[in-house]
Amino acid sequence: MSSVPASAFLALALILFCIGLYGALTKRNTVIVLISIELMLNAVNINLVTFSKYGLNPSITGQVFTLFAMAVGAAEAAVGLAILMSVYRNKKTVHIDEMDEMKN
Amino acid sequence: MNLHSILSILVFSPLAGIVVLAFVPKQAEKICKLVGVLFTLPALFLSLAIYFHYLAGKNLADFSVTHSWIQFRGFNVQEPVFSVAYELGINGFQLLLVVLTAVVATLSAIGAVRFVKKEWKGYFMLFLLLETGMLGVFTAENLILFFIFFEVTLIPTFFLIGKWGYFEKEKAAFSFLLYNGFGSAILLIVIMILFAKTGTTNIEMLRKIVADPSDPISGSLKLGLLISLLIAFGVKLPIFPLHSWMLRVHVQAPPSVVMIHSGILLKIGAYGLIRFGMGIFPEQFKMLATLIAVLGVMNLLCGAFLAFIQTDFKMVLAYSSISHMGIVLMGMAAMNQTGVQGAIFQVISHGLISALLFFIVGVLYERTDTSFIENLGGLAKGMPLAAGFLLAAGMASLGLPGMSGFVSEFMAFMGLFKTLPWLAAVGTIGIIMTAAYVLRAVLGMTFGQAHREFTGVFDLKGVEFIPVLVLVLLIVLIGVFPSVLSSPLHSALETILVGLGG
Amino acid sequence: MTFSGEFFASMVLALVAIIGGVLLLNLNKVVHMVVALIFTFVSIAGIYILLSAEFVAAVQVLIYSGAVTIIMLFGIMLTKPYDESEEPTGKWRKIILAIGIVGFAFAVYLGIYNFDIPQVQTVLHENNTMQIGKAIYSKFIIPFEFVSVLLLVALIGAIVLAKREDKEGEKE
Amino acid sequence: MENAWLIPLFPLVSFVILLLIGKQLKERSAYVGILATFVSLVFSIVVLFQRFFEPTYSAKFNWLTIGDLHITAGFEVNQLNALMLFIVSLVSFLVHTYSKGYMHGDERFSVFYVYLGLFTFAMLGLVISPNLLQTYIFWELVGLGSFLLIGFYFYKEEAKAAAKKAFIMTRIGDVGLFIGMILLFWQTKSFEYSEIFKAVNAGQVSGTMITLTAILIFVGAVGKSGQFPLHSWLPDAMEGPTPVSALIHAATMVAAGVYLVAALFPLFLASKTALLTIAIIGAFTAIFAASIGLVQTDIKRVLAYSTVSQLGYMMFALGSAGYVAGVFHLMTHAFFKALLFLAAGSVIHAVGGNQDIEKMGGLWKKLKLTGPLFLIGTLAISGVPLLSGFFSKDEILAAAWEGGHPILFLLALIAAFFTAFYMFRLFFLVFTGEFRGKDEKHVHESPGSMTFPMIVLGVLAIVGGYVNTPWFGSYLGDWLVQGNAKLGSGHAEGPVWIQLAATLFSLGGSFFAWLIYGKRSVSRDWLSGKGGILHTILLNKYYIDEFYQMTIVAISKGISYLFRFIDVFLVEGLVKLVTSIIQGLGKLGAKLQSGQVQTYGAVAFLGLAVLVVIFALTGGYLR
Repeated sequence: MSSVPASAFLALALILFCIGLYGALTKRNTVIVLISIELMLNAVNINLVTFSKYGLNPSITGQVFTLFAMAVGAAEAAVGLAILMSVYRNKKTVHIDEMDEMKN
Repeated sequence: MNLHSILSILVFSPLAGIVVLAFVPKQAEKICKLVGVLFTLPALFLSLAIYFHYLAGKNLADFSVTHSWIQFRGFNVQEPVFSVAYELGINGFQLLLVVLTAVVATLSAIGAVRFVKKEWKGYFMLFLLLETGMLGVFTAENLILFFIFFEVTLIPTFFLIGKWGYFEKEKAAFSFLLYNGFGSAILLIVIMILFAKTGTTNIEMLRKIVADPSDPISGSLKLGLLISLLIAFGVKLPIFPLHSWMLRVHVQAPPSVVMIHSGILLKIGAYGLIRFGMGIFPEQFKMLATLIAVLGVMNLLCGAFLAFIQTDFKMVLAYSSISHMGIVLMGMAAMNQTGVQGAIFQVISHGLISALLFFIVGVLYERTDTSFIENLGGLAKGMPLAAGFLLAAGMASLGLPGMSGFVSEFMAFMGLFKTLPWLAAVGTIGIIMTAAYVLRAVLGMTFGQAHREFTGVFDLKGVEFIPVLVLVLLIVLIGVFPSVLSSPLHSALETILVGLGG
Repeated sequence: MTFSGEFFASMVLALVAIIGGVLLLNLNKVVHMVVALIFTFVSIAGIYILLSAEFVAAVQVLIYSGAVTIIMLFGIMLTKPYDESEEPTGKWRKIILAIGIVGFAFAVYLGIYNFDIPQVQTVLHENNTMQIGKAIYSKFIIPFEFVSVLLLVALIGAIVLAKREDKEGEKE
Repeated sequence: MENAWLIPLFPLVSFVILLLIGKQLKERSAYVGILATFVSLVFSIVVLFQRFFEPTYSAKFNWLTIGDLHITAGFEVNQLNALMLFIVSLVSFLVHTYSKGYMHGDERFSVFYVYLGLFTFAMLGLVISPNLLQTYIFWELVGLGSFLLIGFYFYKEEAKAAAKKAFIMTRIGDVGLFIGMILLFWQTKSFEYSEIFKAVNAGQVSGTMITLTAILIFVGAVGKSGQFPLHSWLPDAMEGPTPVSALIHAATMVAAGVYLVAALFPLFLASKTALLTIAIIGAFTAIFAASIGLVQTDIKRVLAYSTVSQLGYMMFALGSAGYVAGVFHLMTHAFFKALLFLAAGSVIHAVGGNQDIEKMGGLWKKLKLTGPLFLIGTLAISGVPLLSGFFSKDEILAAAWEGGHPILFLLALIAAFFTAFYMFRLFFLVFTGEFRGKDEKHVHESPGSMTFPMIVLGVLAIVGGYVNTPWFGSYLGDWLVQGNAKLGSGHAEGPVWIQLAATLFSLGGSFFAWLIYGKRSVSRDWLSGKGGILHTILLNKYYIDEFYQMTIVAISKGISYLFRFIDVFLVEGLVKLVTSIIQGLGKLGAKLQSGQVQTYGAVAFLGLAVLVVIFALTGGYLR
């Protein structure tokens, strides 16, 4: 039995998620925004793993899911950066507030 | 042929024309026109056939048709089933409007042969769709079906105005769509509330349910629904502050479309108010009668006074339509048989008269490229026949006895004089103003010295005579023998007025 | 609650992860931020071990601390001639967002606070990798294949996107 | 009499035929029109004679059904109708004949006959109508005929304006009739004259209602008969061809107002106020129009004001309860005024279209036939003894004396003086002295088709009065009131001095005119010099037209512009407001669509956060 309560891990995940969220919504540098999103993904992964151990029906599924999420996250990071590169080539900027091609 | 299928054939026969047109090459101008005109004829013949059947003593109820169509219910199995049936039917009032529609549509198609200068294929396809919509509106026995047909009339009209109109056609088309969309949105809300509260959209059933003392709708809700209907159909009619879209349409749309628009589409407003407003909510209608009468007098006077100072003949006609619709409202507000019959007469008579006037305007515009009164002075010299018919139409419009306008005006006023004499007396100023503006416009265009030389101006000829003569003859026929209209109306009016208790 | 090594370890790891996150937000230089991020990722891997997920922890170190961080560094290097992250976005937005996030956190924390599920003895830590392998190749075989397809698509997509279009320009 | 309904149909047939093939017939159209009206005339004479010996005949059928209300149409031949049928068909036949010569050479010759046919049909229909609604229908149709014929020379701006004015001014009156008719209907539940009288006599209608409806109906008559204040269209209507003036604006249509009052006389009798109103308006119009007629220089306008004045006389007679006097004068007036107009037309024809009497003169020698006929008409209208006008005018004055309005009686006498004066002024200026126009050589007598109707009318203008005289018996009067004692006696008994006074006044007027214009012993400037301002006022017709222009026309224009202001600024403004609000909202929305992905995310998240917090605080998932 573990001496650490599940809530502690969940709280950690929450804090990390909030930090990531704040970063994603306030930072101007697109790279940092992407990093923040990775952070949020990680926070979610912590939750998944926590529930895989402390959940109502503990099972390995949570960990498998974490792996999938990681795969997706990695893919996302790669594609995101590729898009960033492409944008940067065209607009010479990485500032997210200057990327307003969707305007109007 | 089975009597029950006649109405469906009548309503959907123009669609066959669309199918045929689809196979006609775009450039084949003559064929497009021919097909377009030809496929308005089945509806015309069928509607006339029904009319003569009726005169021969057949029961109109034999023509009604019902098929189950849509059914649904909530998640809970115990909830009642909501069903919408495909129901077409016809009574005397609807019959007259169907005949009017068929006649004006055919004549407008003939007019289009002359007035439409491009893309005949598209024009006639939209036009036939529009005709189906109009016929459907007047035969639907079910609010949902009515609404669908109502919307079917909107879309083709939008394109017909927007594509084949004059200089500001896009603007006119958009304001047409916006106002009417607004109106039909309100209409839809009313229909949905009625549907949800009563579980049916059949007009007869609704009338019975609402008339039943234990009906599920509270009095204030009914009043609200009626006011909403008044606004929804008031946009269409149009009632005075809601009219500005209609001016633009009348000025910008091509003449053949205005014939339809002014002749029939506006009448949907009056039809709706009489059939649904007065038919379903008689009690509440009674409460609003004075308001409606005031609105009617407002319409009559504002339209007449505004028509008096217009410089464009089309604008004069547009305001005159507003003015004449005021008479419809006044007749309705009278809430007695005389007034309501007058209102219906006015609906039909104005349909014919405005179709005639706009046809002539179209002819004049085609020849002279202008519809400004000032520019047209002295036309009687170059185009005596057109001028003569214009004068005849103007006389019909100002309510000269012996023509249809008088009978309707007379009855509407007579009805209102019984219930609200003072308001009616104020309204009579409108009669004088009508004479003033009609004469000012018509004489300004035809009499006097020709202000400028028109090159290539020639009088009415060929196919143009058909609409003009048919319309003039119908107008005179109704004026001289009003019973051609009043006898079919008799029983239809009885049912409406039963609810009014008198 | 006993002051066990497990508890201590988890506290330290959590603290490092949070500090890393906070530093991520507050450091000025982007490269420094990435370093802070590595701290966070590694300590999260530690947390995974505490949660009897050794394989996941290993993957975390490999993918996040390794691959993703490197990609990010490349991204920073390729895009950023200047280093400082400049004047950040509006003050008010930050404040409002902070309030919103705190509120959100509070609401979620209420749920966490009330999280009270009896612990069940698990066998996750025994042959963890084998369990995962069995699950993936039996129960989750189809999602797994999808993930491989996804990775392939991402790979190609990233190449296509990032590829310079100069050549096409030269041709024309 | 059963076939009296055919009488209006002949002109209708002529109208339809000429409308369809008039272009091909050209001037032969005249024969169609003349034949049709001649048949009508024959029928009318037959009906008139039958009516002497048979009772009133009427027939009707259902015209329009409104619920339980059955509105009927039909026809009726009573004394008044029969007489009117005769007058109308006679004058109209004569005018049809006359026009053949007068309109010769006009390119719209057949159109003229089309209009004449329409008018004759409507007028004959009007006089056999047994109910108010039908009367109203034909009432408007004669208005249409009049309008068309006034505007016959459509290319002339004056004709256009005159036609418009005629239509609109009579329409103002018609609306009165319209309202009165409907109000009366709801009171009596019928448009039938007989039913209305029954209801009125039975006291089913309240007194105020009777007065109100009677006055409203009288307003209709005022419009049609050119009574003050709706008189000014009638002189302007002289823009039409002269035969039209004779037919419509002298003999028939304008008399329709008088006819209407006569036809509804029992209704008017039931209200003292209404009668008094009629009498006052009639007497005032008589003297008012006569005074204007004193100074006009257009031959047709003088006659037009004379017509207005004479119509005022008739109204005055009816208003004084002199039913017979009014109808009698209506008849004699139809003869001599039509004669005068036709003669005037002949004069105009002779001098080549000129209508200014200052440019005529000395025509007596040239126009051997027209001159004496014009003199007969002048004598008749002036009330010189032994001609028809004398008897009818005398009848009116006697009725007025009986009716007991001494002031109005005096007015009528003065009007008689004026009448004699201006008519002789006209006669002397046109026919005596030297020719003052150009082109004297071209002056010629009119062709036979024009002189024949004048001769017929001339004879009638002399003998027409003998059907109802104080000396030989009042046949007409007795016949008219036969079977209806309420209409009053067949003959108004007045003291002998009235006859003498009337004769004196009219002879005085004639003599005075002779002094000035015939013998020229008094300078022509005597009047205009003395009463310079008065003369100007009269010449400008009391500035009534200008007054209307400045008030009614200006007011309705003003209202129109007010409405336009409302329409453009308020309604459109409101619409603009609504659209701009919606557009503003749209713009706001577009602004929010800044393309800032981050902002989108922030807003979306904040929304979520708010929801979650609310959810948490309300206890959502904790429950």
